[in-house]
Amino acid sequence: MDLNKKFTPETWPEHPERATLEAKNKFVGFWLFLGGETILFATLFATYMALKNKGPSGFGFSTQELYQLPLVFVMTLLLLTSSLTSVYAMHHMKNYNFKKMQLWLAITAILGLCFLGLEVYEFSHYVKEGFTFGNSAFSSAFFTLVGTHGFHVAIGLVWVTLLIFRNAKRGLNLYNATKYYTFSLYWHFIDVVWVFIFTVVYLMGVIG
Amino acid sequence: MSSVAQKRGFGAALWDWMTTVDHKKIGILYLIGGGFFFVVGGIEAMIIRLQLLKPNNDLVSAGLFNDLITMHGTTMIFLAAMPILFGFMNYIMPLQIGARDVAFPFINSLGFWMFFFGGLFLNISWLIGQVPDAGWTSYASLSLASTGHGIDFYAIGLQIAGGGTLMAGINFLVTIINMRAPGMTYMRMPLFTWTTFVASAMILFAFPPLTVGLFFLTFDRMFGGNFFDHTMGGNTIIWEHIFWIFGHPEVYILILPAFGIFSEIFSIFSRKRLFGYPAMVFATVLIGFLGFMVWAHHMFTVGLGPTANAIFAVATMAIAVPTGVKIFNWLLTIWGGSISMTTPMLYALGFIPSFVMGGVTGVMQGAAPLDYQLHDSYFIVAHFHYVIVGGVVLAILAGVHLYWPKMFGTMLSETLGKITFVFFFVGFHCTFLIQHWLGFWGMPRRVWTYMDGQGWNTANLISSIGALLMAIGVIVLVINIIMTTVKNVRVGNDPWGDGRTLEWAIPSPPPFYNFTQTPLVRGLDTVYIEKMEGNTTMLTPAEPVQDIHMPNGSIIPFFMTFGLFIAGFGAMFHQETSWGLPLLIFGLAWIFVSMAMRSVKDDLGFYVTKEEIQRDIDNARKGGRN
Amino acid sequence: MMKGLKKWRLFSLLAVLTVFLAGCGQQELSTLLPAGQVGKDQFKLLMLSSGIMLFVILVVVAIYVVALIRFRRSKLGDDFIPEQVEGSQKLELIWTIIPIILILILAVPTVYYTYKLGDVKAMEEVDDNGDAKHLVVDVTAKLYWWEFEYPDLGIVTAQELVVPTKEKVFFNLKAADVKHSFWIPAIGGKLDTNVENLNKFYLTFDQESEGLKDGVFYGKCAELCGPSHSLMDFKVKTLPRDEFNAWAKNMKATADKTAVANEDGKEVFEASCIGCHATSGAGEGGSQGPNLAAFGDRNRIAGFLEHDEEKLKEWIKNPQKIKPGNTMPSFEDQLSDQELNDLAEYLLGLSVEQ
Amino acid sequence: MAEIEMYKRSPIEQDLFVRRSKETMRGQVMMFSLMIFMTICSFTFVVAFQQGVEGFTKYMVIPVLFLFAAVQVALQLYYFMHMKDKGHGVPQMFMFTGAVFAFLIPLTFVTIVWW
Ligand code: HEA
Ligand code: HEA
Ligand code: HEC
Ligand code: CUA
Ligand SMILES: [Cu+2]
Repeated sequence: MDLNKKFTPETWPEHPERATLEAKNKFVGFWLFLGGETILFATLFATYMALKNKGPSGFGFSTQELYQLPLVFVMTLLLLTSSLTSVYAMHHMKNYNFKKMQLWLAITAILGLCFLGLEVYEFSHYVKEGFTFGNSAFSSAFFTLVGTHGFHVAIGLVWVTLLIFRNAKRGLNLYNATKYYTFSLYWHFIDVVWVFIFTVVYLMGVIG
Repeated sequence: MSSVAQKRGFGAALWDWMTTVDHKKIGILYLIGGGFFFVVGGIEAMIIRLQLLKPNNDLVSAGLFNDLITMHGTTMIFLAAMPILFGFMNYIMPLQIGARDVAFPFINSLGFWMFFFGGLFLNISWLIGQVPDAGWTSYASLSLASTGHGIDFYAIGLQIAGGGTLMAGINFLVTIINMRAPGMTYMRMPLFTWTTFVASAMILFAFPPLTVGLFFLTFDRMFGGNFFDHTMGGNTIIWEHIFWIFGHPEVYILILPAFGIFSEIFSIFSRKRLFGYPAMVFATVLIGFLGFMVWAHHMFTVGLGPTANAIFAVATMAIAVPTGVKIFNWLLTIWGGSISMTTPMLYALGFIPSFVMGGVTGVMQGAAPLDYQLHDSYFIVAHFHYVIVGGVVLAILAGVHLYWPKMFGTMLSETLGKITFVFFFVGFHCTFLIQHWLGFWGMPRRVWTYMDGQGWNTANLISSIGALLMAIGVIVLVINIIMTTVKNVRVGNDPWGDGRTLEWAIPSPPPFYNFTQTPLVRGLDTVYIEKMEGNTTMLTPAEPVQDIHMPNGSIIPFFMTFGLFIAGFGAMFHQETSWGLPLLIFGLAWIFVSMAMRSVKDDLGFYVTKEEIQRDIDNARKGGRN
Repeated sequence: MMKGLKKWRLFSLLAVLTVFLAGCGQQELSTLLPAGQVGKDQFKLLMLSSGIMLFVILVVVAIYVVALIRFRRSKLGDDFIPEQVEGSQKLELIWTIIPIILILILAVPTVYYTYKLGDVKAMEEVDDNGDAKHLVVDVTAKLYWWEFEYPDLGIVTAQELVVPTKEKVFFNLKAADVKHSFWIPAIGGKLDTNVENLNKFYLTFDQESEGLKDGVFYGKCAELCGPSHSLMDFKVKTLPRDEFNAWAKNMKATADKTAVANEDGKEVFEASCIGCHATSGAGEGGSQGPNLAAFGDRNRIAGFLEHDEEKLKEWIKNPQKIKPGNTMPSFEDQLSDQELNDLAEYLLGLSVEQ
Repeated sequence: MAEIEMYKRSPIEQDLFVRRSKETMRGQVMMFSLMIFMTICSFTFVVAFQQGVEGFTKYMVIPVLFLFAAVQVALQLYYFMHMKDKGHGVPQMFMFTGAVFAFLIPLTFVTIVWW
């Protein structure tokens, strides 16, 4: 496939993310990957639910005392908004507007970074309070579940940064359109997982 | 291709295999790797049987025996049976759907190397002398209590190999979804392709839980986690659930491709279309789905309570119905056919009674209250070897004989093939039939030795003799392979004469781009249709001769996996050594750099020109290739 | 043809039957000779399911053999091209429905027995005096031995379970270190001993163990638990209720028993062993080593060794060699031969039966 | 691989294309507002529960939380990730299967890991 083929907004295909066979493969493959990720997180959630508040005798932490809703709320808004900004990016991708797409992606990345920063803050706060990874089954399950999500966010950030810089000079083509598109799928998926995290972990945790 | 490789010398050939992304070569690599581990696992099995030959035997120590059963189970399932099946899937499935390669050739190669290095990692434990010893199920209380690095090898090795499996699964799925030749609708796909599809879908959903479970185990053993430590609030039953949520689908991941191979064989060597094709497809999908609903039948005695046991018992028994549909459809395929007793067909015919016997004992175990007696007794060992050896291994042996000419262009000796079959088949029943009774008579599984006077002596002796016969069978097969390779008598496109699907319409071995022109598929068993219409090329092209786009080879998969391998050792030794942590970080950085290299360097592949292809076609016409 | 087939069938049935009868195994540990209600229920299920399965196998093999006889290419000729049949809805319906019926026939008793055998409500029942109505035994599985505590009777034994016949005996099962599984094949199916929870079930013992080969039923550990998993046997002695009561009373009395077989041995024992082993059968479980109050009455040492002085001394000298991975230290270097002899005599004299 | 064919949209087609894509975008923003709204509701309900506001019992709040979460996820998948669009049959099938198993696993864990 020719990388140098130049498009105009008029010739840019309606579904650039799956215009070639390679692109279709990536597109379907990535969806399947997300299907597998669903089960991965389901297992983590299941374990968390089974081990919630379980610790050694005399264990002093409970979900109710630990979690702080305001922080979680801010994090939620950040991530949800970043989901919308990546929708904007894809909107511009489909309209062959490379500059705007890059811009919106950059905003997405910044929002994601803020989210990650808050998460790091949250974790370090817990650790300071003595709620460490190794202090109980509950803490292990909590840090693993939420940490795996955070890890996914971090991967997404690296990915989008690489995409933005790698393609800055090259512009949109049918080769990298799929990459941008799968990134946005990934990013939405992270958001989906977060919806369950704030519901199952934090809100349900506060209810008890 | 092969003549070119020879001229370039050994180093270049090695490089070629290490960097290949050709699905056929990767298929062969899988077969070699899996075959190697099959022999390793088989030797472990032989030692197990020798130890149990007579009461109070002390050929191996108690600890070593546990190492042996654990490694035997793990090796056979993860490193032998699955990779060998992957070999067939890789080689045959794209040919069956008329594709030029799999969807992600690069990832295909990555998947293979991850399997290989994962297996290597696991088996290095023998060199260090700290071997996994908690059974292939590694139940958490024991696997946390186990000292040394044995279980660490298990957790990390399987993690690496499992990652490779997951990639292979996604790859096969996308290939089948997107790369079928024109006219190859879902309901025209050969059954081996269908079973590959369903097995891959099961991999997609079954392996993530294993990944998570192994991470938990790794965390608990090496990084201070508490998932399974009940003194810290953990729960060992979680491991059991996670393991079997993976583990039960896993056994169907093994058996479905085996079913696929047999479906091809029955149809080819009866000269008959598969009876009830749509029902076969439906049954395959149903087995795949139900396979996820029954995992707790491995946990009937854990104490889940009568309600859970009853539900899972009934769900388990339900699987007998779609499986039965398959069995009877096979029987009706040979019924009214023209059965030719070739070696692959012998295996297929041997498979039917063997697998039914294994399957029905599975249903007996599914009756929960009865399983209270049978669980963890030799009856279980008998059951699963009946389905695995009588199903999966027979399919593998059948597949080797069936596809050998397609892969290497030369036919395995039929006489030696039949000798192998007789030894293996007789040995197999001799080994495992009697074990049902050992279970009834109260012999628990995973016992290192047994006291005299419990009435188990003769039965164990018979069982061990059977294992010996199986070994002889395998050795004859090895001899067969060597002799065939040395003789190297070339064969044509359709060496069995009765091929029905696309892979039999192209040269043996196929050119690296598979099809000179993408074929047009005109129905189920398209090659058979063409043959009946007197088409000597056996194919109707769907496109004119044109340039073919092929992917470039790459060494990066090998490198990436090597990074994982290094990181694995780092993780394992990070607690007691000063170099562990740096090694872990170095390994991870290595992987990251390889990945970045891959993503920065665009891989656009290359073209095989029209002229080259036309030349190949002309050569073939002149009979140069055949 | 038909007649021949019938004869063949009869013959094979007989053959299977003889294999079954000759192959029932040994009374003290075979699931095919059940000696309790639970085991019998499970045996019934075994017979029912075996019958169904045998039927399935026979049907499959029958079709298969006929097909093989009739449709070989050597018979039909090399050029024969069979009709390409697509399928048959009627046939396919038949072989979907018949298996479903067979499965249902098996599923109903399965569910019934699952609930029946899982019913432990009676465990907590008390009579008018507030005493437990049924015998309850707390079983603790340890590396690699079994502790049996009778909380209502205030006694403890190890390695040998003693129970009354012809009544329900309830069990509380747990593991002290890693997971094990409690299995008495001749009496009834197993239940795991988990590390984090208590499992409950019941068994009934219909037959007195007196007349058996070793005078006991065999019990096994059925979950891999480390190197000596295969040596983690225990024995079950079943007594009529009145004899059981007498036994329990004697056990209780070991607390203040004075008769000692060898005084020197007792001294050695109190110097080296008492930290882990109790010699009184009264009290609670939870000690580090098996309770030895009834040691003289056992028929095995550590669950599987011959019960004689020689083996006992070997055991005390180096238990690790005999049962790798168990938690008893070796006394080879600590004890002189004389001390060992005394010790052995003393231990073999510990009995509640005389 | 055959080259993909370049197709040039006429000005009218292009106009329509742009208009449609704007409309889609507007729809997305609507869905986003809905999601934010539900998120705020969820948090508010929980705070209300914490404060002991009458009517906000466990049995009312928890189902609502899950309902909102499910709706949000559906919106993400169907709108943001375009699963409602054509050509998403395969993703739908696999995500559905995944969702079924993802529902089952936690369910069994909370029911049968706890005795
Ligand atoms: C290829 C692998 C494979 C396959 C295909 C199967 C197939 C089946 N298995 Fe097996 N199983 C294993 C591999 C496999 N198993 C392994 C490895 C273990 C042990 C793991 C360990 O503990 O280490 C195990 C353990 C295992 C257990 C747990 C036992 C225990 O530990 O207590 C159970 C319990 O229900 C079970 C049941 C079944 C059933 C019902 C089927 C069914 O799918 C079988 C269906 C087939 C038929 C029934 C025959 C054909 C049908 C007909 C001819 C129709 C008519 C039939 C009837 C009406 C009955 N298996
Ligand atoms: C794919 C899976 C698979 C396969 C194929 C096999 C194959 C065999 N297994 Fe299996 N086995 C398992 C999976 C498998 N097994 C599992 C999962 C367990 C449970 C482990 C656990 O409890 O954790 C188990 C456990 C197990 C046990 C029970 C151990 C115990 O509980 O104590 C036994 C005992 O008889 C046994 C025997 C055999 C034998 C004799 C074969 C034979 O079929 C092997 C045949 C192959 C050979 C004999 C190879 C011959 C090759 C040579 C001799 C070398 C020649 C080489 C050259 C000339 C170059 N196995
Ligand atoms: C650290 C604790 C410990 C000490 C000290 C100890 N034992 Fe033991 N002993 C055990 C354990 C644990 C077992 C059970 C081993 C097994 O069966 O796996 C055992 C088993 C035995 C048995 C077999 C019991 C049976 O039920 O069959 C005898 C006899 C015995 N010990 C005697 C002794 C004597 C005599 C001494 C002192 C010289 C001694 N033990 C010191 C822990 C100890
Ligand atoms: Cu205890 Cu096995
Ligand atoms: Cu299973």
